[in-house]
Amino acid sequence: MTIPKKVCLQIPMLPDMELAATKTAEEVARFMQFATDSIDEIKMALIEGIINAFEHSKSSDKTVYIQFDMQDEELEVTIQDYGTGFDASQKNSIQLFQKRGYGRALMEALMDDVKYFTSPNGTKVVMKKRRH
Amino acid sequence: MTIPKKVCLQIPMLPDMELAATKTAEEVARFMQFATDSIDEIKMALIEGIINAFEHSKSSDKTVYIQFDMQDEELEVTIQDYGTGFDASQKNSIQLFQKRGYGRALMEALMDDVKYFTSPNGTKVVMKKRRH
Amino acid sequence: MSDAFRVHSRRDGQFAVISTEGYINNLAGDKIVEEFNTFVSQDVKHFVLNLEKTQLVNSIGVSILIEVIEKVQEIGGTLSFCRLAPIIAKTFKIMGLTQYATVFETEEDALAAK
Amino acid sequence: MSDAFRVHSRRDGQFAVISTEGYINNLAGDKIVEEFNTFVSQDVKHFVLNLEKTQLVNSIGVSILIEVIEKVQEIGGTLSFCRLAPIIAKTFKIMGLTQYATVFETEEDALAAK
Ligand SMILES: Nc1ncnc2c1ncn2[C@@H]1O[C@H](COP(=O)(O)OP(=O)(O)O)[C@@H](O)[C@H]1O
Ligand SMILES: Nc1ncnc2c1ncn2[C@@H]1O[C@H](COP(=O)(O)OP(=O)(O)O)[C@@H](O)[C@H]1O
Repeated sequence: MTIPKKVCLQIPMLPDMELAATKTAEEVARFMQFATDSIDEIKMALIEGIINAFEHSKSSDKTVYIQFDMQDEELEVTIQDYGTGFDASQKNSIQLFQKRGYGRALMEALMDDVKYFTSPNGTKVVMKKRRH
Repeated sequence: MTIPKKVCLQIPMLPDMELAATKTAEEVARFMQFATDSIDEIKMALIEGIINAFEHSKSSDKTVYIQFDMQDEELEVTIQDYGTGFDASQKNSIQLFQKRGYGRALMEALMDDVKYFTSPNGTKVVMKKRRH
Repeated sequence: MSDAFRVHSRRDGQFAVISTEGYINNLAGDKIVEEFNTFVSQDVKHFVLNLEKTQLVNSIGVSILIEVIEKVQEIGGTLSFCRLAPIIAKTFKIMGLTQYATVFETEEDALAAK
Repeated sequence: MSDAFRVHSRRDGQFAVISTEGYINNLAGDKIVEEFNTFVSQDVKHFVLNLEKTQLVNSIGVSILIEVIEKVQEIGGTLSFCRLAPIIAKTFKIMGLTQYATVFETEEDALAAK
């Protein structure tokens, strides 16, 4: 069997646990020889995906499941919760001085591709970043 | 449901992936307010447990499964592989100038408790470190 | 967690300089607001936020900074940022902060501006 | 990974000072041996290993250092360590290295020893 180029991480919904995930992301992205700026963008997008699950998912297992797939030219980051889901088709565009609702826009701006898979059984965000 | 104080990490058996795990360990131990020296001891013991699985387990899924259980007064670290196991009762004592065989002795010296559960279906090391 | 947040501040002429250290999340954002409010109650209107020692932010923390910018505008003051890590500068740009707050390279530059 | 390993070295009188940077695993251990062998072929017998920029090691890397100590003893030389992080000092002690190699606080101390 070939070696699966995949790192999985499960974190509890506790304050600042998203920082543990950014450390893992950093090591994985460095392993893939991403540039520093790209690594920081991945970390920021990851934070947003995770705090959305923390804040909005209402999951009963209080856990976020993160997966890093190291592909040849890109890193795929999956953030999964088993919460209640939401209507992902309703997207904000950023308004001046809006109070909240920047998370998804940030993820989309910082990553090369962001897809939502959400149902009443939970939400999965799949984000990709190319190494360039 | 209460929040599970548990972080799980799966890493592929690739060179230096143990460093990704030390980063996670560091965040978890810091979250639990361990002292710096204790954090470093946990990281070193973790490295030894992981490279043993890398080197010796002959696991076919080429993956190491790590769990951090944040208990009130101690951190429990579990390192699991689904390899071929070994006879854990045969323990080295450290000889002068021996070439290899320091891993288990190091884990035992650096952690407060180390237990092996090993069978032909794999090996699980459960290590505990008290916060003091 | 690793980045236990801290905030320091000082007066410099008409300015209050607020410097952060660590991850800016919601709690950190609230601490910045507290610091800001103390200066406002002392009639300070011009603010410099030095983020040199902050490597990471989240959008909740930054949205609190947006509220600070709003308040500054209400009192007819100014707020500028300095020493932004590239990812933070990019985040501020995406979130629109740079339309209402000037970003300077250094604290000196920010204090020299009128 | 994050800690891409590097090794630097220089002659200082009768000593060769080998300085490491990054995680000492098996590959890093081999690089140290290479460096060491080059000096031995130049008849150097006294070595100082400065580990100031190494935060982490593993037992495979350290067991390669044990081989280096053995070779030094064979040629009637000395090897000492300096600038050990507490966890590395502890690891060396557990693995018995400190019985055959002196540990100094600083490089200067190591070089001053006879
Ligand atoms: N994992 C999730 N589970 C449930 N709802 C979510 C999740 N992620 C995002 N949402 C929904 O999408 C909305 C927009 O998210 P976002 O753009 O990140 O802004 P904000 O989190 O500031 O509201 C959230 O308010 C929430 O209703
Ligand atoms: N996860 C594991 N799977 C299979 N065998 C193991 C595992 N961990 C340890 N062992 C066995 O225990 C022995 C002693 O391990 P250790 O003390 O770490 O020394 P070393 O790894 O240098 O041989 C190994 O040589 C190996 O045979």
